[in-house]
Amino acid sequence: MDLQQYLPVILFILVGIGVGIVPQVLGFVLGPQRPDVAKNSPYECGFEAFEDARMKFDVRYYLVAILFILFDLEIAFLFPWAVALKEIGATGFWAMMMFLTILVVGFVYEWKKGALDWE
Amino acid sequence: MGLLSVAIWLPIAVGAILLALGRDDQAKAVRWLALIGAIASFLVTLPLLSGFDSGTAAMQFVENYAWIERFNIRYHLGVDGISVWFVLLTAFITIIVVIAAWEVITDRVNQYMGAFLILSGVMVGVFSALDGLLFYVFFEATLIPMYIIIGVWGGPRRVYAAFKFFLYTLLGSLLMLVALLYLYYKSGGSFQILDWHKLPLPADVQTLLFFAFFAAFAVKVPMWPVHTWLPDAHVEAPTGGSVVLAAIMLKLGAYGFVRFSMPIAPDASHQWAWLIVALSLVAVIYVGLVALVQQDMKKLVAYSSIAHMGFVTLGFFLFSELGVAGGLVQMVSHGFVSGAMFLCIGVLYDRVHSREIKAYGGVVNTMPKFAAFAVFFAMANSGLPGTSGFIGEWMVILASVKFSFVIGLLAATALILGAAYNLWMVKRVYLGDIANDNVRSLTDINGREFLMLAVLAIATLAMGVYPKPVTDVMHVSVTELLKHVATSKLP
Amino acid sequence: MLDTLQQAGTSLLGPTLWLVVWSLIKIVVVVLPLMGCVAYLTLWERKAIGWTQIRPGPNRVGPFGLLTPIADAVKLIFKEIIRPTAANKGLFFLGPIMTIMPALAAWAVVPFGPDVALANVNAGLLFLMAITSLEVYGVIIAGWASNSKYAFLGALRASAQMVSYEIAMGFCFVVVLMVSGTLNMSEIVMGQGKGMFAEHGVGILSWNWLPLLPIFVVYFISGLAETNRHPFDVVEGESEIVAGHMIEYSGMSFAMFFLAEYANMILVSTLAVILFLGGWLSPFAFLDFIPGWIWLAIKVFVVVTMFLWVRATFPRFRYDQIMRLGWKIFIPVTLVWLVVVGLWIQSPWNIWS
Amino acid sequence: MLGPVSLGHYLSLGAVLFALSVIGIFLNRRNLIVLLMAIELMLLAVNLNFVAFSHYLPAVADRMAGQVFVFFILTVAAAESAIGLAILVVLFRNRASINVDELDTLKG
Amino acid sequence: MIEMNWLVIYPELLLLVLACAVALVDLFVTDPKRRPTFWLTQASLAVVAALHLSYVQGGVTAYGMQDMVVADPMGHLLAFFAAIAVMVSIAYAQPYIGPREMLKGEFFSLSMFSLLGICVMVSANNFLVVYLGLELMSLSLYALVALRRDSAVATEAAMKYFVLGALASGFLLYGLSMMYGATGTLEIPGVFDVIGKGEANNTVLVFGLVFIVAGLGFKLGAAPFHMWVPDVYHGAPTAVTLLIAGAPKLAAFGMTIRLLVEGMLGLAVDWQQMLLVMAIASLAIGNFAAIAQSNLKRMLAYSAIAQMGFMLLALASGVVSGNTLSAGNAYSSAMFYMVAYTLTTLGSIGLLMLLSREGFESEDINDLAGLGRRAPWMAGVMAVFMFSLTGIPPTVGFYAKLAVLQALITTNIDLYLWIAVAAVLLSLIGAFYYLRVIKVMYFDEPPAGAPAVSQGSGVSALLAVNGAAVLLLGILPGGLMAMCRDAIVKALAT
Repeated sequence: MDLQQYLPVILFILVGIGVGIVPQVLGFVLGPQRPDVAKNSPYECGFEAFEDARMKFDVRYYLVAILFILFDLEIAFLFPWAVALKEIGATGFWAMMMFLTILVVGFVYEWKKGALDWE
Repeated sequence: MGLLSVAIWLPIAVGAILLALGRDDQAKAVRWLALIGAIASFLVTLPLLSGFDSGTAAMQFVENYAWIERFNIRYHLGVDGISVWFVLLTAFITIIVVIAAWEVITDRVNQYMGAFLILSGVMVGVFSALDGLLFYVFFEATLIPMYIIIGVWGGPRRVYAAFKFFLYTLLGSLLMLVALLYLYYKSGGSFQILDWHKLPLPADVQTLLFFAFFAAFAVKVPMWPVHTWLPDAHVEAPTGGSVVLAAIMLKLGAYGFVRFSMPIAPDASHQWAWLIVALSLVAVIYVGLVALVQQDMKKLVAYSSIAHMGFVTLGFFLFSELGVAGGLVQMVSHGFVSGAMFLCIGVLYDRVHSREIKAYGGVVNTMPKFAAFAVFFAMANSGLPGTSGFIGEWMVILASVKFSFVIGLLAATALILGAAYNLWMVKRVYLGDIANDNVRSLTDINGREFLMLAVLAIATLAMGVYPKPVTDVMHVSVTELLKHVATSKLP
Repeated sequence: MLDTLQQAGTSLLGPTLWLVVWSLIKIVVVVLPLMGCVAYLTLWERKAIGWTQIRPGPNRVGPFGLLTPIADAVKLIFKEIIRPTAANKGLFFLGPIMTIMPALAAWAVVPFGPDVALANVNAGLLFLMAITSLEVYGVIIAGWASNSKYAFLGALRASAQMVSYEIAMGFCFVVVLMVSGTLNMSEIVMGQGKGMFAEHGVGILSWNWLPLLPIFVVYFISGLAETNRHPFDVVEGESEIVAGHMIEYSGMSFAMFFLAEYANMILVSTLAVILFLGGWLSPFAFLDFIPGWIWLAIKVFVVVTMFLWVRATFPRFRYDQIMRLGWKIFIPVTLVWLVVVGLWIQSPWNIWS
Repeated sequence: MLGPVSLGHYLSLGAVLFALSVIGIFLNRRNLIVLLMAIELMLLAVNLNFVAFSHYLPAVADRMAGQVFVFFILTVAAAESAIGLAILVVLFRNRASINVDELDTLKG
Repeated sequence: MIEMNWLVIYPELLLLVLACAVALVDLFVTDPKRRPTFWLTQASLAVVAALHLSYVQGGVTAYGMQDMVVADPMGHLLAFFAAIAVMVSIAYAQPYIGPREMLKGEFFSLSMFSLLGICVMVSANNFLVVYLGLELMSLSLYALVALRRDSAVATEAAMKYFVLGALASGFLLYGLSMMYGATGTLEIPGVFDVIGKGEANNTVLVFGLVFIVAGLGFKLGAAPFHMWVPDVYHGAPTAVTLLIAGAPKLAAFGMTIRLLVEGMLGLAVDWQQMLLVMAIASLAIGNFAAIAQSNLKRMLAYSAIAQMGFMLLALASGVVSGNTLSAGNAYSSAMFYMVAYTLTTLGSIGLLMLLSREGFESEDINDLAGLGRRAPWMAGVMAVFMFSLTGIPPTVGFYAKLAVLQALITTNIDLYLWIAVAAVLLSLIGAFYYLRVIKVMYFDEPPAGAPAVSQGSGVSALLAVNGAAVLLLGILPGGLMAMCRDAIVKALAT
């Protein structure tokens, strides 16, 4: 396995992080630093923030997160299958169709249960 | 279906029907059905005796079918000269119990009657099982109805007594189960008791087996010092429960010694006979003394039962025909007598609701018929010649004198002690002046009570005057047993 | 010339170190123009929208306003970076980094021509998916670290939207993979150069966009949503939650988010070009003389301009409409097309053998 | 520097991760989310083992099986965390707390 | 072409399709009582059970799905019993879940999916399949426990179950990875071969084995891995407790056989010791802790721990000094024990549900007070279950204990003999708390104003049948024993 090809990838990630850090540091160095209480308080349309911002939020966001995990994994399964589709032939295709059928059953179930409705 | 099967399953079936269908508002029908069932079950057992061939030690009325093939467990029934008596006794006592409960039990009659009928069938099963596991199944199954009987219809401390009864006896029998399974393994996959009798076993194994069986049977008999459940159970149990407990259930233990311990581990039996004899003597003397100081009539009879059962085990482990036969006769006799004693107490209790000796005095004045019976049974209990109690005790004492004078002497003290506590009780309860208003308002026994006491009295007398049929039937089997026990089984 | 440079470098630094240095050089060669593109994309956006709305757009700094991006950058550098008292300082700093890093690092596997890529890895598309998924972290971290309700809600909305459309996008990738049979980006492009039409000189009809038209459409729209562009920009909807998860940021920190958004836009466009529009291939055989990278640039420019066009044209979606579109329309459509393509490949009329 | 990376290194890393996650589950008394993360970590440790084994096993062995297993573990891990999160949410709605120490209604 | 042999997994496929169908059909059911769902579920389960039974009678061992799956009588028999157990559980649960906001389609479909997991698990021929089946079952059960979303206790129980269950899976997986590393294969027969040849590194094997046994211990609920059992039994809605206490035990048994016996019989010396320790610990902890409980569900949980301990004794006595002659005997005894236990436990928990009413959970032992008077039938049935759990003849529980003790004694090793004695004594302690239930039912007076127990419904009829089965199998256990024996022998033969 030729892992050398991945060296630029790693480097690029590091460079990306660098690109994230350097301008911010530059901003700190070059920009003015005149903090005051009003400026440093959280933005709240001009009101004083009267409670912690880490509040309860709609459970639907959790639902989306959970559904995402599952569907994303289905995709992770589909990836190698799709790549190898031409080699594994009809058997492979139909096996995945069974898999997808079950996925669709789940999908229909969610749909009917209203998990996909936002309001 | 053989005779024995009918004797087992008929009462169980009737009992099950009573449990399933009976309701409290049909108490009358329930009672009659129970009585019919009990009598029918008893009638079924009569041909066992009439058709019995007392010339052979082999098992008779044998039924032998495969039951659980996986473990080669068989539905194997049969009786010999020893067990046939207990089958009859069981069926007989059940009738008495049903009659005794006739008016007394008003609460959940169907369950009460059902439990007793089922218990009766199961106990017949214990006496006639020839398959070790079948024996165990019946042996354990007796616990369930008795537990319920004590717990539901018992006295104030019934829960304690029921638990104690159950756990004590379960402990012993579980150890026996281990022994049975070991024998099964040793015999190459057979649960047949008769096969086990032929099985050669090394000494240490015999000892272990002997003690495993001892754990089960000694508790059941009960022998000193594992007897403590019995007074509690007796005191708390309803009259019928006490009767069955004393008359039959204790015999299960003694029967176990004859059927299992002695023939399967003869060498160990000889080796440890001194222990049994010693414990039996303790039971006879010490427990006799304890009985002397009891204030509660039921407790007194309970302790006297322990003392009498001590005679039985003593007789068995002298390994003489006289001793063994004496023990067996004592067992049968005790079945009548102790049952009758408890019935007498029940009669009083039903009227006064007290079992304290102090609560009575001069009962003879108000209940002359009853007092006659009561005094008679007390005499029988103390071994008065002419009653069945005398025969058994006499045979055992004779055997022990033959064996060793000291033992004989000690055993004989039981007669004195027995006379003492029985007569003293008679004096305090029945004789003398009327002690209080309770006694004054007593009414004499009615026809039903008279009937059951009379039947028992006749049986006691008959056996006391002419015990020969009993011993005749036993004779061959006992000889065979002793012959077997005398041969060493060391490989 | 490159060869001599290579040799000199190897002898000077040793093979391992030189490889690192050489890669860094290549990365810089990619990153700098990219930054330039991003900068001028902002200008182009303002101009394009201006023209759409029949106004001149920025025209003060430099000729035609051409120096506006430079001026913007200089201004941002000298702005104060506010760090809210309630914020979680470390995460607050990390947020922009996590946003810009994936937007850049994804370019490592993008091919600019046949085998012209920083890393021509065999799992290119997989890497792309993985690295772009990290984008969500930047959003979430920024929103959480700010400790402000607007930022928090904005982050939640943004992440929910992004992950929702990521699924549709993932299915699109899968379909492309089915027909190309490889995860290597270069080979995906090459695969589009074959086929009946390509042999007759009209390669444009052999590209994936035609047989996979629904997928292409879904991909493009998902791309809009993934980059939080109009009409899917509720996360920073001014009227509701102001600037969304970026609300507490200022100066260069804020610029990072902006950079990332535009870099992502270009990335998504480039991907669209590579996956569906034949990458560096020329649409007609007679135009083959034009170099591949120019074709790539043209195509990317066209797609990016479509992003702007969409922004200029459509009103903003409501949030529930966005989620419905993603889950209830795109996923079923892609699933169905996935099956159709699968059957197509199994059938005798398979055009990708 | 450290010599070539061997199977032992991978296994040690796997063991360390596994131990960390077990410790995380048993010693963490504060946050249920950490618990869920520890579980994920545990599965990852196992994955590492499988991948390492499948790489270093001799050719006669079924080397592909390990990697396939990893794939399935990943999927199951996702399903597991989905369920775990869902349970966490309902628990939080009932208790308004995800403190491990406060899960003490069931005792006796 | 790859040999798939679909016929082998035909029942599982059918179950899958039907489970999906139930999940989908329920979406369109408008009946608030969910009768169509209920009956469809029951019919499906009946079909699946019948199918499994027919395979059992076929008595053939077949491999399929590239040898990933084995269809032998043992697997089918366990699956059959599991299907019946789930059927019975659902039937008991039907009136209970209605007033408790649990009468949703999920209850049915999740039950079916957990059954599917069980079926997959017991017919696995590959570590991977074992794991997948296990997770399918466990995940469904986690969700079921949390099905009552407004109950703080239930959700807490769900969380505990989830965390400890996942931990158990992690342990199991870690062990499996070590096995894979040592043997180079995931196929159970392959592992068996490699261990048999002695080519594998023994240290790695035993190291992995420790983790596998620990994981199995968790799933079986044996001490010292039993912590979850009382909390989950107690906290879960009773209907779900029933589902957890029934079929999954069979599955855990099947998994143990597949992994330890079919895969690692060569390491029997090692794992038998571990099982023995676990068994004795379970017996001791389960029995002693149960005495102190006043909550009936909790008591049954500790009782379950103790019962598992007893079952493990049989599993630990299969290989005697390197000789596998008695293995069939030992393992079939364990299997019989499991089946008997499941049958009994289904009834006892089912009865609790019947006694519960809307807004009232019959959980405390004292809630049963005077049941013998209030509902003689129910009390009688419960008494039968309690006697069976104690191991008193003539109930099936006795033969279960008998079979296990017999397996122990047949080894004829002194240690095992004494362990048999110890086990017997510990189960005597168990008798105490079972008897207490009967005492409360029969000896105690019903509390003033105790409501009448609804009788005459289909559920009480089913309970009576369940009780009758416990009794009837107590009188004639031969058939079931033979079935178990046959199944195990055939499983071992391959």
